[in-house]
Amino acid sequence: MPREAEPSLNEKQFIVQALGEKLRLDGREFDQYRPLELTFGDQYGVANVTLGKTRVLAKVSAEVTVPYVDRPLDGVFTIATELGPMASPAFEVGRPTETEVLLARLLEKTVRRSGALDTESLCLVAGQKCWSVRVDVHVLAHDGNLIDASCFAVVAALRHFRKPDTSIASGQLTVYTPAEREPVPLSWLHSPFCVTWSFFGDDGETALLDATWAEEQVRVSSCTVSLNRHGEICQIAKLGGVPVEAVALLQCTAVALTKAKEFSTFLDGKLAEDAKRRNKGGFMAELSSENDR
Amino acid sequence: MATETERLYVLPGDAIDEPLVPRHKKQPLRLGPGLRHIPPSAIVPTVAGQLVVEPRKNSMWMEYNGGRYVPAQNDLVIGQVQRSAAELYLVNLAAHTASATLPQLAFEGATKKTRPQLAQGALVYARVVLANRHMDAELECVSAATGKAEGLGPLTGGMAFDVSLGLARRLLMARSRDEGGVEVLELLGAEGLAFETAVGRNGRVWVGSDSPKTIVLVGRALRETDEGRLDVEQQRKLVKRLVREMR
Amino acid sequence: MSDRRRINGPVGATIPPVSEDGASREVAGSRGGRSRPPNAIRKMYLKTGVTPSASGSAYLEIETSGRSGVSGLKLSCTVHGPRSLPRSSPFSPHIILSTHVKYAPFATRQRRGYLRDPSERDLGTHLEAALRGAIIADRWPKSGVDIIVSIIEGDQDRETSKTQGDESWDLMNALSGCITVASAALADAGIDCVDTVAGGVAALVSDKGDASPSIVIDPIPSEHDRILAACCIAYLPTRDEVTNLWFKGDLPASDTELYTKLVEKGIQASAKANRVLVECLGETVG
Amino acid sequence: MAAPSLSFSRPVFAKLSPHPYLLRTLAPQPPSDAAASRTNGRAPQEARPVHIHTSSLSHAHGSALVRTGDTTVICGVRGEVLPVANIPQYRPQATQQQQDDGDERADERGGLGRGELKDYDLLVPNIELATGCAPQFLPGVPPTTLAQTLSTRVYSLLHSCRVVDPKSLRIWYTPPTEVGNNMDTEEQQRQQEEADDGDDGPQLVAYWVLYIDLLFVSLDGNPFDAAWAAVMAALRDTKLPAVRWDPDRQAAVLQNNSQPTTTTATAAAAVPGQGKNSIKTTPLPVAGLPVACTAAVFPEKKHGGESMAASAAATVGNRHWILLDPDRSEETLCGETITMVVDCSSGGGGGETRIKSIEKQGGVVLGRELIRGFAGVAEKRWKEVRDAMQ
Amino acid sequence: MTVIPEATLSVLPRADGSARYAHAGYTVTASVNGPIEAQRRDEHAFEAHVDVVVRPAAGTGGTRERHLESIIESSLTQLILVKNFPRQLIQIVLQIETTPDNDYVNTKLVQASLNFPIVPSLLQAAVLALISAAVPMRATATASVVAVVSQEGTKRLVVDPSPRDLEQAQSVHVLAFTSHDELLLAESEGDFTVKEWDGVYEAALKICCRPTSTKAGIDVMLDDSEDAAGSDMRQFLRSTVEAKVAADLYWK
Repeated sequence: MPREAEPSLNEKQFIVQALGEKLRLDGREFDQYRPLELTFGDQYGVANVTLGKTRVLAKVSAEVTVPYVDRPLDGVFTIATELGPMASPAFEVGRPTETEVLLARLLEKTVRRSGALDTESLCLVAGQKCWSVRVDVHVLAHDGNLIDASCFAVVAALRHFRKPDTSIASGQLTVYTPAEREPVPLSWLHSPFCVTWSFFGDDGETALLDATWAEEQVRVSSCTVSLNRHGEICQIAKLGGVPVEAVALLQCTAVALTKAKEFSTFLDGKLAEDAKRRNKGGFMAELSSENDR
Repeated sequence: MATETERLYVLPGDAIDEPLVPRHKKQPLRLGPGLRHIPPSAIVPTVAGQLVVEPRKNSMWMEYNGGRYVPAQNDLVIGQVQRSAAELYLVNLAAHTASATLPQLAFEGATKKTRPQLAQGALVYARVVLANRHMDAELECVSAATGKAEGLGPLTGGMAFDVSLGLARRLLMARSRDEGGVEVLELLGAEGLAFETAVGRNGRVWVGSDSPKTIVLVGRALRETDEGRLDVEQQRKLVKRLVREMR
Repeated sequence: MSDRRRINGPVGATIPPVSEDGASREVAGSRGGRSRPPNAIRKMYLKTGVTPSASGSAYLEIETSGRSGVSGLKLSCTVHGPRSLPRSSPFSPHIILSTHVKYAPFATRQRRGYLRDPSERDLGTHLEAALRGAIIADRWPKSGVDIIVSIIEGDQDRETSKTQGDESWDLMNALSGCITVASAALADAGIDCVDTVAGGVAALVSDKGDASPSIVIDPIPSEHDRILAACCIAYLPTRDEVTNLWFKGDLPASDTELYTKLVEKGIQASAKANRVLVECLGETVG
Repeated sequence: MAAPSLSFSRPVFAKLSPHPYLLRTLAPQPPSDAAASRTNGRAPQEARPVHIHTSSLSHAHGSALVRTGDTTVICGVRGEVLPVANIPQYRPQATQQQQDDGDERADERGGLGRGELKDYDLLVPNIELATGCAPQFLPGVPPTTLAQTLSTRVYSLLHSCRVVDPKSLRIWYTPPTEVGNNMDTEEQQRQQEEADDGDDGPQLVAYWVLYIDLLFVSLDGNPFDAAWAAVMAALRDTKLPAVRWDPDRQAAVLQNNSQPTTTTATAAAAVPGQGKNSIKTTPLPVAGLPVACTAAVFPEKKHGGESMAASAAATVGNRHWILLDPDRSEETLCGETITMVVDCSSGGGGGETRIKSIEKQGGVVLGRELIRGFAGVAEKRWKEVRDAMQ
Repeated sequence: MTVIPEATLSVLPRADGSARYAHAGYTVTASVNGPIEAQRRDEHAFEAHVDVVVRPAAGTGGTRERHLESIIESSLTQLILVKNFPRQLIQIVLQIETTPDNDYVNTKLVQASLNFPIVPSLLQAAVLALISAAVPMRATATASVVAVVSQEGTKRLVVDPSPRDLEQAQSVHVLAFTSHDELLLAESEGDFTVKEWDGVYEAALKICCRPTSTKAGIDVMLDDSEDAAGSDMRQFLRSTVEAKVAADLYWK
């Protein structure tokens, strides 16, 4: 089994020591993100996100399928994360690492369980036919903070996506091709974002946002807060690691809110930009109405 | 420094016409990295880069950047101790590659008793004594000739930064400013920063100093020079800026 | 979740065409009785060396009884080994048998999936037991051998509708076939056995017409109205040992001898099969 | 490479160092006047004879056993019914078009166009190697890359050759003219609706799905040619039972000779020896007879020759042999392979040989000329297989 | 939808080499890591093991990805000087980002049928990534896809066919050539004759092996006119790589 390369003793010691003196290797402030970039493809529902040297691609696809027997009125909505050898030779195809499982679970909680997408709107014929919406998250380059980057990519891709239009006449479902009818956006309820803190020092007194891979390797604990611009928290995950002051966590969530707002505005801007590029009529309206929520 | 006109960019498998290949009376033709000889007389590049011909030394090689470090004899490298086996340390020169071997007695004045004890993850500055595709590379931290360390040995404290193989090579050039077009370290020194460095051909630069601030600053300077592809003039500006920020 | 290593059919379920409501009755009506005397087994065709690259292999075909629409068993078996066990596995003083029995998708009335189902696992374990008794296991310490039986065609009547042809009885015949063919393959592989083991089936059947249930060997379920009980036996003639016995069904408490009789008949069947087996080996091997 | 020493018996030598051995037999040294032949005694361009037996399986609607040398494969074709109601993305309009302009478009339309076959997955080929057919294929593990690759190739070829016409897989239902005696009202409505746009002609209610399962009994090289031959033979042997759609049971019901047929089944014939109350069956129309022909390139130099030199005049040390229908040991010695699928049956148009597929990879020896020439070899092979199919 | 191919090298900072290649509606990102330590199971005593992974944009691949992998792998093994790195592993991951969508059909997620037209993009991306990783190679390669489409009886060749073209196509052909004009890969399906294949070969040869200067370096820039014959892949490859090399060696 290939293992992820451990950083040298010198690196481990120095990173911590430097943080003690309020220094990050790349000269960032502790609560400062690396430059975040988002680009959409020619197709609907493809989002390319870079956060410093971390790079994530999210692609949304939809097809008609049969609903689960226990949920006849719901569509199917899945988020598939994949951390392959492209991200690092330490990741093998089809052998999920802890990192990957963790990432998948957090995205699941943040986006799916928080009801960001109205799955009932995906139902076509109760108990017989429904949409299956699938997001594939591909990590192209891994330089830390996959969670925040991936979550942002997923939300961006879903909000950008358009699914084929449908109609039902006399119990007969028709799925129109893009040539026949302009595809329609998903019914989107709210946009949650992940903000991940990394803690350093013997009792986690130092807290960083957007840790790099090097920093993540020496952190003593981490905490991911998922919330939308309205400050509605979807989940908070602090999985083990050294205990952290409750007060500190509160401050973290406070900062997280401002970050979530920044993300949200940034995304709205990008979507509007893209809409202009395509100058599709009526799209702007939809977008703004989405934002009002 | 070469001028635009005489630059020869070649791709793997390109044919290099005869006249370009130096034909020296006495010395044998010496082929550097990125080239291979196919009998009878063809010289073929195996990588994409700039073909450099040195008629005086009757040698030619490819100038290129990037890729993964492959050990070559006499390279100075910064290795990371994986574990110690009987009589030797297993040292990693690049992630996910087979580790090189470093005999525990290959240190200055090392004996059964005085040999240095290196923990897992410790860094050593070493020279590649044996490199060959069929065997794991072998290292030494002492010159076999003089028996002296000559700057080689364990690297304690400080910080190791990753740089591109190209920059590492340039930093190691005898006249790195004129040949390699990199002066950033000298400039930082000139600014009165106190630090020491060890440059590994395998794309790692170790920086030691009493002040973490200085180390971080040197690291950023190197990184920005490398990624920003800065020329000497820009390096000067960069150093000025960074130093200003620090103060 | 569909198997992404295979080509999957449509998402929606596909159904085999159903037969006319009346069909099963018609079938019942038209079913002729048993075409052989009660203690005669069907003709078998046995051939070894069908898979040259394997250490040993054999192919067994049991003649379809005279009537059309009734298919006979078609089995192919490959043996790989003895080969040294992987380093990881613990030391074993004797050879380790791993038996796999798999129905081909087209082997039975219902299309079979590619993943092994419980009945196939059952067959595998029974086969393993039957062979373990025959092989001189301590001749190969620290080694293992793979025995793979592919059921190309199960012993089933095509026309009988699901309601009556009960699969469990077919399993009996399948197992006895597996044992015989595997035994041949082992011999072909030159793996020493104390004796050739063969499988035989005896069943207690009740047909309308005859008053009391009777015992027959090598039964074809579709030839009988009801099968009350059946047993499959793996038997070593020269040693007069039974290495595996699989009994199913229920016997009327009235006759306590019945069970013994059934087993004896099973042994007879096995012995008959064994003759064919030895004959075949006599020609090819040895 | 050890020089061939005579102290070895031939087979031993062949095992110890197969490459030099094969080289020796292919290029006999001057003294020996033996003709160039392969370790297996065949001439370089000589394929193993094919033996084909069909309809040996009684639970499949069509079946074939193909044996070439020590490669033996069994193919079973079984039809199951897929009601359109079970197809999530089903679209009547689409298929109607197919039906209308499909017919005249069919001819000029290439085999690569989409259609019911692909969209609704009506053909489901799978190849099973994990039968111990060769030492490296044991059960208990997921399908190997080879198995997956073979399945994909068969699948693609089935579609690109348009061997099966989707029309022959459609199951129709003509609603009785006197409306709904035993139909629930909802059912009635639906039919009324469709009656409006479809002048209550026959409606497409279901499809046959063909499960094409291949099982290798023995594998000694060149699995694809054998597998494909088996698929073709089995399909040509396939007879689908005539069925009547029963709207109440929402199922297709087998028809005995007694009942009248309402399917589009043409030339339905009672096949003797198939079930006592002989179920009526229709032979599946199969277009053309594509035959696969595979060869591997055996290089003189081990582990692939030097391409620079190869581009220069072929000198000694760069000779190569094209081995038709390679066996397992030869496959391990060859890198480059070519598979050409040709159809010389008149259906191909003007008697001219139609090429259905070329797959050449893993080397640079087979260039334009050699591939052109290989078409001839493939034609020869086609005749051999065609004869075996009769 | 890009008519002219576009490529960027070394797009992934943490891989040894990488490239992003976009052409005719296909976008592929390739990463190369190696030579690295091979795992015991695929360690080869005499040469490097070349491992190719193809990841679809949507869905978890299936049998056809395995087939694509084997095609690409067998081709790259011919280019890479595998004997330079015995017992090593050279790992190539090809991430499909976008494929041209056909507005006239709703595409299915899982599809078993081969899709030839993507092979050139995969191969090209892989070759560029290998160059960016400075993995020693015997030669480079260029590839193209040509379809034979017949309209009202007359057959014509379509280079880089669109999904629509493919529907009408009678046959589709993928050909790849090494930089020594050797035929490296030839995959065709549909219905065609030897003569037609010959024509296709000619067309592909024009695209992949248009004679540029044999002199290393000083290249005679041919007119980059986008004629029906399609773009000049070899020239494209050379200029792309040279631009990258020049940037890398800015200091020289």
